[in-house]
Amino acid sequence: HSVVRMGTEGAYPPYNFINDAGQVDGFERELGDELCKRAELTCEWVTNEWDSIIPNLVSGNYDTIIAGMSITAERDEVIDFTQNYTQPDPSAYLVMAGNEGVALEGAVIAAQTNTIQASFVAEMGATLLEFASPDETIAAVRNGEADAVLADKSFLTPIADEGGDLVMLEREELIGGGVGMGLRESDGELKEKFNAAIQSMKDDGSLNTLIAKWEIGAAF
Amino acid sequence: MCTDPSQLDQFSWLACYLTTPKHMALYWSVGTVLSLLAITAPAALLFGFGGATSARSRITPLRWFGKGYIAIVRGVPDIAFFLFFVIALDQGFEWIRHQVKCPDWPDPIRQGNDFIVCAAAKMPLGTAPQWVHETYGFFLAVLTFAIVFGAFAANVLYGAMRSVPHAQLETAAAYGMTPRQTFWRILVPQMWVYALPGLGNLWMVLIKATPLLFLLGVEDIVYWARELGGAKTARFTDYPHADWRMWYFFGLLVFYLLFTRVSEVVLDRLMKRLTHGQATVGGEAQRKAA
Amino acid sequence: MSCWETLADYGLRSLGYGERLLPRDELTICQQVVLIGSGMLWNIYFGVLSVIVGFMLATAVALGKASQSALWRKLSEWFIFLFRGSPLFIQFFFAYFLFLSLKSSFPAASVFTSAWSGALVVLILNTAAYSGEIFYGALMSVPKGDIEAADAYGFKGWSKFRKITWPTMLRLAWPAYTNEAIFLFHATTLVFFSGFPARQQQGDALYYASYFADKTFNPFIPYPILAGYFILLTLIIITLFGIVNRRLNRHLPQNDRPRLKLKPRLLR
Amino acid sequence: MPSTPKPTESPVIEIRDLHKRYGDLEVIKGVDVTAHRGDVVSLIGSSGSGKSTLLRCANLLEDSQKGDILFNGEPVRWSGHPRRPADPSQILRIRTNLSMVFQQFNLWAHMTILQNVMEAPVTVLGRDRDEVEAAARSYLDKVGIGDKCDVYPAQLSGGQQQRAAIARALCMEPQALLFDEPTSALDPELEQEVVKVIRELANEGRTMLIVTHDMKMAADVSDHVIFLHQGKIEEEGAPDTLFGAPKSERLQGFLASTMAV
Amino acid sequence: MPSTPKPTESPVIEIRDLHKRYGDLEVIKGVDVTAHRGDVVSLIGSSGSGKSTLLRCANLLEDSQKGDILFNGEPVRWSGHPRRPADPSQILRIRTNLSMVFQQFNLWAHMTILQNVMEAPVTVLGRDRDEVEAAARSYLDKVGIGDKCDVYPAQLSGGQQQRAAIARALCMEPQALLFDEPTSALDPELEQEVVKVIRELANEGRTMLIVTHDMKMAADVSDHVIFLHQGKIEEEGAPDTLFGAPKSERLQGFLASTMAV
Ligand SMILES: Nc1ncnc2c1ncn2[C@@H]1O[C@H](COP(=O)(O)OP(=O)(O)OP(=O)(O)O)[C@@H](O)[C@H]1O
Ligand SMILES: Nc1ncnc2c1ncn2[C@@H]1O[C@H](COP(=O)(O)OP(=O)(O)OP(=O)(O)O)[C@@H](O)[C@H]1O
Ligand SMILES: [Mg+2]
Ligand SMILES: [Mg+2]
Repeated sequence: HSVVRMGTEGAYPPYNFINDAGQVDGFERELGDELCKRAELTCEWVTNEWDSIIPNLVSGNYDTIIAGMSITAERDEVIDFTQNYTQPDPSAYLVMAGNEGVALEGAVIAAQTNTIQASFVAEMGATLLEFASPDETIAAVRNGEADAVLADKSFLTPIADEGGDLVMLEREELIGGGVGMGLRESDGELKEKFNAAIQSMKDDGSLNTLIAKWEIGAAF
Repeated sequence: MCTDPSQLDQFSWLACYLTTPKHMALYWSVGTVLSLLAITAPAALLFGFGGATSARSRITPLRWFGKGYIAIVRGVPDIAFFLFFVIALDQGFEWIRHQVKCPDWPDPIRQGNDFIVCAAAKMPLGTAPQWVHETYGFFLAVLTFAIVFGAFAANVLYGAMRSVPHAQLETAAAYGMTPRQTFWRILVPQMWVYALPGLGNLWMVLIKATPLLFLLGVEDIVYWARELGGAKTARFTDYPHADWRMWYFFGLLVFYLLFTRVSEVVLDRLMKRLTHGQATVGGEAQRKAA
Repeated sequence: MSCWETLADYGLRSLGYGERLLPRDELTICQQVVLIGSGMLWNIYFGVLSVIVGFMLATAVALGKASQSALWRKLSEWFIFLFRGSPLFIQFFFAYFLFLSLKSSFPAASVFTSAWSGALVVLILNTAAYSGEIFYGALMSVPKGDIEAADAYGFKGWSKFRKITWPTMLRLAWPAYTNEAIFLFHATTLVFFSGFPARQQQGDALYYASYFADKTFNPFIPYPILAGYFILLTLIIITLFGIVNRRLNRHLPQNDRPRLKLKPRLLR
Repeated sequence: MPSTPKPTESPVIEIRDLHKRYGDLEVIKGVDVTAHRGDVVSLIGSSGSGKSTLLRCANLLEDSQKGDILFNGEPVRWSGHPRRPADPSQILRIRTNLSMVFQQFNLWAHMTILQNVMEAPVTVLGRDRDEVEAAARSYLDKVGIGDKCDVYPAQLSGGQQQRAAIARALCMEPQALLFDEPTSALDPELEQEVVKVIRELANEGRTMLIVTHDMKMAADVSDHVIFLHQGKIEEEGAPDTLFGAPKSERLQGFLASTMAV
Repeated sequence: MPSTPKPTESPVIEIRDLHKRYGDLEVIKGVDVTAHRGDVVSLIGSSGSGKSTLLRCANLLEDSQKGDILFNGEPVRWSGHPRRPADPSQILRIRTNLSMVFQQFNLWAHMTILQNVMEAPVTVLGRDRDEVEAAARSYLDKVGIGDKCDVYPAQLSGGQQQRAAIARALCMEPQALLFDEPTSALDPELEQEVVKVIRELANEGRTMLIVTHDMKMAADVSDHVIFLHQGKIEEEGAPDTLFGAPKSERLQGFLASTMAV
């Protein structure tokens, strides 16, 4: 590999987002750049829409996915993952202030279409309301279409921290695994390089520093 | 001067905000959309013309091809098409290049889920700079749009060709024009009057389809509007704000309406020229108004 | 689980009958075909209703645009301009917000925040604008001799339109209108894709297709299935509209018409 | 000649000093025409002299720029600039009493011949469908195409189309008729039939304006002949005097060719 | 009469036992027509008798079901069932030597009059554009509409359209011409002009088939007149004998009305 193309979504702060300068930024940007340095690779960032992020990887349009992607058994059948670089991130509920007492099982809960949270809500028996983007799920709670929204805790925390009308519930759900980099199954060599780099960051504590800096969750 | 937004007053805050590099990307994407349209429209018309002519060809396989193209591509919603066709198209190109450039490649191309061609066959090459990748993506998008909208254009042109009064073609035949001459000299010039409303509609639909560009991997205005409009917390930006998509979408609305208006004026002029002096209600209204 | 059972369990899943949960793992082709087909029910529901209502509205709009009265003309022109001039997803976006804010002042308006009614309204207005423009264009291409003869015989208003103008207008507009109807059915896929929220995982064909694409990470199965359904639907539309077209063109001499007997046309 | 104008009655059709232009081209330059009840007025003149235009103006299908048009003494009211007829209900009243046979026939292409003939009496005049059908069939028989009731215009020969157009006009049973070259596509035999029909109509008290290139027919059926030349009336009068002793040089020249053969 | 057929030369147009039906309606029931170089053959007959259809078959615009059509002795080759002309290049060769003036004129609506006239000579015959333009203008002058070069057909009066159609046919300078009622929309004066043109053309050696309702014109220009009745030739002969002493009862009746006036 002369150049390793890193595919990300660019719409999932704090993991990855587009900053004011129009560049990919966030926890994974810093992490990725550091990993490339340690593995002595030249890296290039590209953004791709979430829905087709895996098909484009296996088709060879970029070489890794580094997009806050939880390691799941389903995904692992199609692609390979490096070891996780975050602890599993719990999902949390966000409701209107004053509505903390809502009985979640009978409530209307918003989630982004085709996410692990959406399946979870469908299974727990609450009324699921699916929106195309995470912003809309938050808006749905604000305007009363939904009682609560279920999403990754690290995504909801900054919103709840704003101190506005929305508050986070105590209750959390452990749905996903930890997050890792996705690679083609035929690309074992690259996977080993990144695994080694991640391990070295875990070992010298620099990964924990990054996790703390971006408030991603628990440290290793 | 834009370094600390919290110190700025309303107006200069806005001035700074609207000139962040991220906004520049939004403005730049306007150009992307416009150039996509400028290239796609004639390409789709060409595909459509080819489709329509082959659909009425006397050579049977060609006719089947034309009719199959019109029926099948027209039958699939454009989103569904975009969601898998571009990847297929890209793989198709790489597969062909692979056959040509690396004929003695030992490994299979399909390994499980992976699609792997030799490095020399990659489109574009792995070493190519980012702009080549973007241009290639843009080219794929143009091609896909042209194939999809070409099918609709083919249908419109096919219908228009059949709307030309038979007597007009018969006369041409009587004057010894070959089918080819009749086609180019009588049918094609007369069909535009019948085709233009349909083509105009198609153009309007094409303009409105540009938000699908993101599905093809091209970052278009709608992508940037969504991105910029979404609620921003102070942690990730110097310019935090609530959900502003309303405003950005309103901007998009204005952009699309303006663009439509300009298109309408141009189409109107064209139609005026085409109906000039014709014995139709439109020609008559024009004459009475003069 | 046999494919028949799958059909029984998921055939009406999009309407909320049958299995409560979508299949999660070991997704079979059969499940994909059945569920995406189940989603088609929504596309058909949206398409058929908006074609019917939109047709009537479009006729009115075309007449409005051709009318002598400046008020009607301006109204129709602006209506057409607004709906033809903006992408459907922006219309969905604003309509949804509008319905939400209506809901807070008139609770009765709350039905419109659900897709089955709110998106339908948007689709009707959208197709009325596009078809209205097509009809207006056809209206302008009606041979002037026909109209003159009608004028000369004292036809006026509705009867002149109904008896003389309308049949010819329809005949001229029909190919383009067929296109528009197809576009409309295709546009129904946007309802849940970027418009209204899906409740209880009850969505249209594209909703289920992308559900499967997301679960299997393989776009090459669910989307072609979706495409197959839509090709079928489109062929049905083309056939139905073709029957009408033949009726509208029945007065043309035989050799102006497609020779159906010699070469059966399966495709158009 | 069947009927003489009664001076106490106002003329059915009266045109006073009519002017009409297409863009810069002035086509009618001040023409007066008067036709009383039962009158047959023929318009002759060379091609492009404005005959069809005059008929079309009389029927209010074209807007004229100057001059008056009166029906049964009632002037058409105008408004606006350029002027247009002001009162739609007046236009309608006039047109339902006035049927036209067009030079290009203008049959409605999407209706069968019978439907073409029945359409206006049923929808416009609101007459009983069965009665109208009987009448339509008898008119179609009268012009000799009773067997073509159920075919579409595109399947007829030129002469058959023209006869269908005549039947359509007759079936309205109007007060006045405007014929634009009603026999151009007909053979002499059928022409005689049409002449007979015109005479009958005049006897019934209907008023007719006929544009024709057939001088014999003009001489044969008219009470009054008008010779148009380049948008002006060059000469007019009773057919005997006009054809017998033409005064203007242009008319003499025009008629010479008829006699020459 | 200008020219007499030379028996050594094969006829320019020859039709033998032609049959044609539309669906169940048999329109031409075995007709023979022969026209040599410089011949003018007139077709008369009542409306709907199949005259236009015969011309259209002669031009191969309609497929006939039986019988032969020959040009300069060369028979049209047929193939298939129902039969159609087999050889496109033959059709083309025939048509470029054969111009037609249609009963409904059929001017191309999207071209100005001048373009209408120039189109075929330039594109089909490949003649020089400037030369053709000069010729076209002179033909348009000849039929008296030289001032209408740059307007569209819809802006012309009926007679002007007909003259444009005639000019278009003349400008091809073909071996043979088919005229379908070429003077139906023309006044007697212009009709005389057309008659003059036809005589000139005959003198130049061109062959003509003319459908007409004008018996005087038929008598005046033709070498041979054919009376069609219900798709069959009822009687034919030199104009003098045919008009002077018609044998068949049908023809006598047909001609009676011409004389009656
Ligand atoms: N396209 C058609 N389909 C069916 N019947 C037709 C068609 N064209 C003509 N006919 C019929 O064929 C017969 C002959 O028509 P044709 O046009 O040859 O008559 P014609 O002798 O030219 O009459 P005219 O003098 O009125 O022009 C008519 O009875 C007509 O109704
Ligand atoms: N729509 C039009 N636009 C411009 N000029 C027109 C239009 N219609 C007619 N004219 C012109 O007006 C003049 C008169 O036309 P009109 O049709 O009244 O003639 P006409 O006397 O009926 O002739 P014909 O005997 O040939 O039918 C002609 O010179 C014609 O070119
Ligand atoms: Mg005229
Ligand atoms: Mg004829």
